[in-house]
Amino acid sequence: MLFAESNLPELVSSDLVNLGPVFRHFMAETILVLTIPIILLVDLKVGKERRDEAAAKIGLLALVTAFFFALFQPSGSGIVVAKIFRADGLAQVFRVIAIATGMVAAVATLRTGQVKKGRSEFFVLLLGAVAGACLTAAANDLAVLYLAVETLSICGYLLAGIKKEDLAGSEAAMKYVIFGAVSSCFMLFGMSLLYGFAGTLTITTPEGSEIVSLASRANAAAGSPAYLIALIMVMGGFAYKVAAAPFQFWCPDVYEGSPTPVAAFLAVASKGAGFAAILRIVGAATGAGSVVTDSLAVSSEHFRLLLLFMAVITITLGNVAALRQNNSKRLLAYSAIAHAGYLLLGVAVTTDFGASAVIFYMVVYFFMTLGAFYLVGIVERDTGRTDVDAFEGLGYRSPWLAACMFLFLVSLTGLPPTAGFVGKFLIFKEVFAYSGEHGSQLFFWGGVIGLLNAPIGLYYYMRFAKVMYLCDQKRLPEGTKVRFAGLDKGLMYAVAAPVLLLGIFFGGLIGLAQDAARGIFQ
Amino acid sequence: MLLTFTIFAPLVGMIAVLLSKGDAKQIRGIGMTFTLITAVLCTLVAAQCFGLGQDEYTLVKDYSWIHVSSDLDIRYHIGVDGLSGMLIFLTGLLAVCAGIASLRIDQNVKGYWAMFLLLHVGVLGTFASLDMFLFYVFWEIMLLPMYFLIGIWGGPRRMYAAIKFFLYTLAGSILLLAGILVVYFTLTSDGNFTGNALSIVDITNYAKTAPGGILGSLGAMGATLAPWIFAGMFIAFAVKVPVFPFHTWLPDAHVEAPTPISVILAGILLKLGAYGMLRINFPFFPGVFENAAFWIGLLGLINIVYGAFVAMAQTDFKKMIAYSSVSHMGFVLLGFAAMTSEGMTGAIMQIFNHGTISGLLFLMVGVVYERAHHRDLNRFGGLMWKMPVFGTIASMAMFASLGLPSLSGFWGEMFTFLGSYKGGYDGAKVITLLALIGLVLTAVYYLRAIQKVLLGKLNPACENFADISKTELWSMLPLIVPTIVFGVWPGPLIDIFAPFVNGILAQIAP
Amino acid sequence: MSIGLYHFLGLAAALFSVGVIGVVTRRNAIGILIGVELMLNACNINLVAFSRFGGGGMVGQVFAVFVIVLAAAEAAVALAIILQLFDKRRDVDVDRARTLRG
Amino acid sequence: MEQALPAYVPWIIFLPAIAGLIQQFMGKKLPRQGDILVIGAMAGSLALSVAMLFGWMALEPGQFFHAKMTWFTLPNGTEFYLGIMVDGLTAALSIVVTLVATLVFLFSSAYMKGDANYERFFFWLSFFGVAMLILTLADNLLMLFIGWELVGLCSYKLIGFWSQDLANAEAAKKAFITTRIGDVGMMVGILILYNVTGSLQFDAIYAAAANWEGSTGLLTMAGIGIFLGAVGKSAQFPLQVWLPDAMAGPTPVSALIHAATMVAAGVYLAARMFPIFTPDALGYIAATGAVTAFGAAIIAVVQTDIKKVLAYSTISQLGYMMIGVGCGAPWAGMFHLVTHAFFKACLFLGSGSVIYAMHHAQDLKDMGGLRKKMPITFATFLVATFALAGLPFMSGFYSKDAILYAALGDHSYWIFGFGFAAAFLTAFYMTRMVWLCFFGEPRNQEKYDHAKESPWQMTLPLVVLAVLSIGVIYNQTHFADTFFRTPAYQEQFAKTDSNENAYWAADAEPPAHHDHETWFTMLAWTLGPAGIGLGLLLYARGKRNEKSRVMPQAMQSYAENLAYMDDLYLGAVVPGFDRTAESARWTDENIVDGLVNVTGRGGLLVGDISGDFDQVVVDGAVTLSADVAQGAGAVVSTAQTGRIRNYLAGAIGATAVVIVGVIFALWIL
Repeated sequence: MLFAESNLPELVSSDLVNLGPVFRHFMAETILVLTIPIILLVDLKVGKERRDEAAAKIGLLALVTAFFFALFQPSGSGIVVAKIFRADGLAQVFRVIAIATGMVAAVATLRTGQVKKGRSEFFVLLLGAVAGACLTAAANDLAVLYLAVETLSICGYLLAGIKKEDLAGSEAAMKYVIFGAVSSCFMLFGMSLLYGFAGTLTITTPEGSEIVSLASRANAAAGSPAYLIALIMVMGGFAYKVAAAPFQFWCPDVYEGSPTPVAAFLAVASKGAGFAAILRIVGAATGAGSVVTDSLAVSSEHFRLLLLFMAVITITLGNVAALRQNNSKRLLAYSAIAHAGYLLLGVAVTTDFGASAVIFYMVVYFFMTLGAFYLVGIVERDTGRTDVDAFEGLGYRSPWLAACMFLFLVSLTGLPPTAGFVGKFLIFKEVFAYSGEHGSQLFFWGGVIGLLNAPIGLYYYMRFAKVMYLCDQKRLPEGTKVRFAGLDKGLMYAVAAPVLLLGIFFGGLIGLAQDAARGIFQ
Repeated sequence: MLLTFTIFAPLVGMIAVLLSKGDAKQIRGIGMTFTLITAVLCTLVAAQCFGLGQDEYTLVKDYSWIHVSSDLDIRYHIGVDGLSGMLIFLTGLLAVCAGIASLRIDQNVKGYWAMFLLLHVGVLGTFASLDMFLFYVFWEIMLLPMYFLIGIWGGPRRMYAAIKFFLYTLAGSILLLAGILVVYFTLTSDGNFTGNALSIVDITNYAKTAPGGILGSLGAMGATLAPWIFAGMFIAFAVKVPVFPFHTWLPDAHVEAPTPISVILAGILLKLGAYGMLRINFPFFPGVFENAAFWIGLLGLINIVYGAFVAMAQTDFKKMIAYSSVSHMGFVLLGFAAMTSEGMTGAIMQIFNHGTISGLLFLMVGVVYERAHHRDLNRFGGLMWKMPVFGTIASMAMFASLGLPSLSGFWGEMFTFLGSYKGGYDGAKVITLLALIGLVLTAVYYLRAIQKVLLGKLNPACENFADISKTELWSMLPLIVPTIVFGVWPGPLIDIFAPFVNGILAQIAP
Repeated sequence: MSIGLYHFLGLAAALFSVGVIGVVTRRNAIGILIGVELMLNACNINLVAFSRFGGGGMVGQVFAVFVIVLAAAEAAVALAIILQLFDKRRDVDVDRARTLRG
Repeated sequence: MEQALPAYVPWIIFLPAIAGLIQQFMGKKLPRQGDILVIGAMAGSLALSVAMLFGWMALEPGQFFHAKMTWFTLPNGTEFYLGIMVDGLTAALSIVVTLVATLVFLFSSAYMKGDANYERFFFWLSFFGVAMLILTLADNLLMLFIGWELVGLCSYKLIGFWSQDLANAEAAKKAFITTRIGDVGMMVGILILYNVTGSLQFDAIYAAAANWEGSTGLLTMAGIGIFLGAVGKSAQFPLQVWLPDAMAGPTPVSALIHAATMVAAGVYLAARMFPIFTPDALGYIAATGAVTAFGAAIIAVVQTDIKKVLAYSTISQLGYMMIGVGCGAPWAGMFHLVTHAFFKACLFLGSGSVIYAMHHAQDLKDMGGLRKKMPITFATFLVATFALAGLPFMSGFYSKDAILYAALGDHSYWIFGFGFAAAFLTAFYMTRMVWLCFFGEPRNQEKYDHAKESPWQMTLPLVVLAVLSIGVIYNQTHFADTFFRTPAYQEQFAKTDSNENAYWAADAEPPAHHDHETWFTMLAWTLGPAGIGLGLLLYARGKRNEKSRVMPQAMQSYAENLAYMDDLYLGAVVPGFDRTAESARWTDENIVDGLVNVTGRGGLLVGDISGDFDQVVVDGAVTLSADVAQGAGAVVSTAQTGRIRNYLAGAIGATAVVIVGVIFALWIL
């Protein structure tokens, strides 16, 4: 008997009818979604000259409010809304990250004057994308997950090509959309198979004390290779979202082509959403909460190894490729790939601690990557260049900008006393711990290889430091002084402070991450 | 609190420097003040370290830093024993000398002093920390300031040297991190281990009793893993020491670095490697160490002879001295490998004395470079007659370095040999006898240097050289004094680390 | 013999493969999009088949409907973007658009 | 056994030490730049050591002074001591050292007058005195080694005292390094002994050697090792090359360090460590001594530089002493050390006085007929020469005779032969030199006219030393008796099969000199005169001068080329080392460093082409991993073709491979 016994889904169920819980737990998303038509209406009504800034105002307002709601709306590991959403810590964290990224991206766009006209369009797409990211993090049902991901993606495609006049932008968008379409097909096919095995679309449902997951629904069948293949295909889809090998190809091109703030958004928000979903799916598929049958144990073991290989390859690939880059956006793109690999390493461990490490790392990653991209954006604005050498002598021409950049880079490299180091420390701790407990040589060497990537990372990150500080101060280029003041400055300090502080006082965040991760795996 | 103050005094200084709006002069003042404060505190700390018991630490502070769970409990756990006390004293000593020598740096003064002070935070922290996480954090903190100090204030090929130094050391310390993590996870899942899996003290004690070493709980895998971890950690420290073949960053870094930084580099940073071996590498894996002793001894031999040969062929004064450091640090390894009281004593004495002497030598090179703006041994000559004081001190330093009795350099070599010949591993005797060649080679290149720089007719190019100034003399005095005092009376030096030696010997060679 | 689940699964797999091949071989952007449509429909067949034969219940078919809708939206966006590129480059050969690389 | 050390003994060291310190820091300000201070201090310790000598002689046989204090303690509790042990050896040597030193200091105060670094000179002199006395009085190998190295340093500094002239610096370097090579051997000995004994105290070592567990071979090795140290310091074959060059130093230095004391320290060491020498080791020592004694004597015959002649004669005499030690009669060796110290110092100072008179001309060709000009110098020189030539009733006669007899008694006849020939040659070349220098016609009239007798500070020492070269003042037979009463020696004597020493076992009367076999006595008596006679025969007629050939061609050229030793070292050994060093450097910069950054070089080339040098130099300077990475980086980024279809192919292909792999692995297998 291939299938679990059917439980007829009451799609139009009572608790979907009364939307109370939805609003209680999803105010942020609601606001974002509702703002979209408002912006469009305003765009129609307001005169040509004022519509852009009007859109900007409304959009930002919506994002900020949503951000605060996201921060304070209730959440708990048990909470399931209408069977299809979970308002647990995981959703909480990644939703906050997504919205914050949206805010920063919006500000960056305004400050760097990336999108001169058609701002309303931009904000509509941005809000849509943010909402999609939030829902991806919260989705507890394959269908909903697919819908959310697609929302995020489609908005993302358009954002990448938002500068219609720009050839590179259009090309980036084209690559993004085609690659995205194909890989989402893989994800969908995998989902359909999972649905076949589990007989339900629900990822995990807490039924009383214990949690029933896809895997447990599919219990006997979970051992079969087909189940594994389904998982692999789903992972393919998400690998595309988080830019992990072998679905990383689009990443450098798209980041380079699309406007810097958009690149930042893709690098942080949609990667975050992707990892939220990955954690849920992998958790459910490797049998969270269910009585793990031997067959399931076997297949999840295989899956774990696949993830490990995927992670190690991604890390190495990203780091190695970054060595040759001279365009800072491309370089950061490859570094983003490498970090996707580190995060996957944390996922591959498939324990709650691993998940917490991933969450911790994601938060840190949010700060440092966003900061780096933002500064690249500023330099691009004032020098019109995005190559690494555009930073030459900034250590002396605008020292505080350089200092922030340097901090981000050190953190990306993973040197103490920055948060980046703590993140890597936690992840590798889990990897080695796993290899120790399960006596897995593979995980040990995987960990070692991952660690040995650090010097490579150091090497290309330090290229920035080199051009910023180690240049010959006698003959600095007479480039326009890069303006670093006002909102930019404040924002960067706000982003830089945690990178340093979380490197020294990270206890609180670890605790938070562990709460958020509770129950993802067992 | 004394220890904490000592570690973070330079940090305060750094902040003060960064915040000060003053001109270069004032910044130098601030920086120097805090350097002196640090030095004084270091001396006080060292004073506390006499007459400790075996495996006993003093000035211990153990606060919870990050307590997430019993599983992850990172502590601010610091303390000193004789060894670290001695090295902290050395740090203070060299900080003063390097500080005084730094007064003449006039490019980007603010940044320089900030980095200079930050460097000392890292160094002192590493010597003081008893928690592996803390140790690693401080260990890495040292890298960045060093990178900038070489890279910004260095010579023509400074970027090359800086990045090379950085990459080598980081590559090494990554292996260290891997080791720390493996030890950590093993102990957390080890039932017999009661204590903090990050505490150096707890692990060291556990290593004494644990069946099959600290990785014993892993069973067969632990047995296979232990040598790897040991090797990894060893490489991490070997890069710093530096041990052949990981030494090639040293000459470049030295040649490019500004004088005071060379002093710190040779005087302290190299010692950190040796310190790490003594504090973490060997005590954690006594079993493995015993098997590895031969290879470590062999590496020591290679360092001594090979380093000396390469030094012999140098025409660049500074490079020659850099390679002489390679050669002299070989004695340290030789002494470690012996696993005898004499060997350990010799090695640790060598650690301290090489610190002072090489510091002195680099200051010497600095003095010459100041005046000649080149370091080509063949383009000097007869400085003895032009700069008698310099000549006297320089030749003293070199004779100290080639191990002339009554100067401190002698004891390290003497006891290293005495101990190494008694060495507990097969082939110890042969290795020791071969290492004796080093004595002659060292004499050869130093006497050549003396002859080329100090003796002979005064090179017309050096006509207008002034003898060393008061400042320069002051920057050397703190190093000259111990070189002579400990040369004549090594007693105090031995006393301060004697308990440590007994402790570690009880650990690795029971 | 009656047509069973496995026939549908086989058909879906075949269709998916065809789509994949199309995607990989086509130089023409439109061609690639068609390949994508094929793959999506393969997924739909799976969903419907499972919900018909398996205990999956209605949700599968509902999902399929969603997919169809999304496919349309996606196609629209994709076409828009490709047109945008076409305006500048005057061809739909995706391989010639390679200013971003390395 | 041990007697409490008289309180004044340490001051033998302290006095010159204090003087030296004062000299170092305020030498220039002192009256007469402090030479009085230094000389006075040394005279003081002379007085003290005389007192010490008598104090010690008053002891019972077999007793000696000893006092030690803990210097420092190793972690494992091993203690190292600062100690002073006074037995016959010490007493004898310290007398020699202090006496000769005092005289030489006095001599220098005139000889070095007006030198730019006059006060440095005296600083180093008194420093040398300190070091030498540490070496002499030490009661353990460590202190002895320290003194040993320090005298080496002083010799280095003093040979190179006039090192504005690089040749002198070279000589100094050569001396230091050559002796250092010997020290390596000494270290070997020390290591072996310490490893067995666990201490470096002499008494402990003697005890350990007396009842040696462990192989005799090891003990032999230790012995030879220690002896190698002596080979270096005492310029024995094959390390004798440095001593002739060392004559570059001021003549008083040659007299003090390179004739009387430091070079003799090697013999002292050999005598001091005598109890540990196995018969094999002793054989090696004797052989070395014999070869050196004879080989150097031949070379001395052809030297034309007055100091070089003396230098080679010193080497040869040191060889003699080694023969003594090696043939189981260290007392004979020491006896020769003492006598040699005096007459050789006298000769050197005499030559110094000549050189001084000749305005620093040292070559015999400028001399001749000086006896009229400088009578005192001449007279003393003559006396010392007789002593060295071994004329009866001169000191050298007794000591050499004792050594030769010991060799004979040891049944090592070829050694006896060598020593015998050497003695003959000695007499010959000394005559040659004296004649060419003082007799005959002046060969450089202009210099001759300016020559005049030296001031009293120079002649007084000459006289004193000349007096000490008169043999009858030594009661030779009791020398052994007096100076080797420490028990360790008696045991050793009992062991060695020298019938000369047989009596030590049952302490009978020491053998009197006259009961040598008559033929031996005859030989001894005629040896010196014969040599002198030959010398006169050849040179007195004034036909020959310093250039003329006096030996068969082979021998002559062998001698003129200094036994080819320098050619060997400077031609083969030194360049060999340099080449090794050079290749080591090359390896380090190209292989070792290269290994660690392979593409560093490649990157450099690219850099030159792209003109962006620095960028790529830094790019090149990456660790091995990052280097491979660089290559891989190129690969990966070329994989990033920018063609969307390649991307799709890559992604889908990879996934397909995995899926197929899974199917294959799980379903089919």
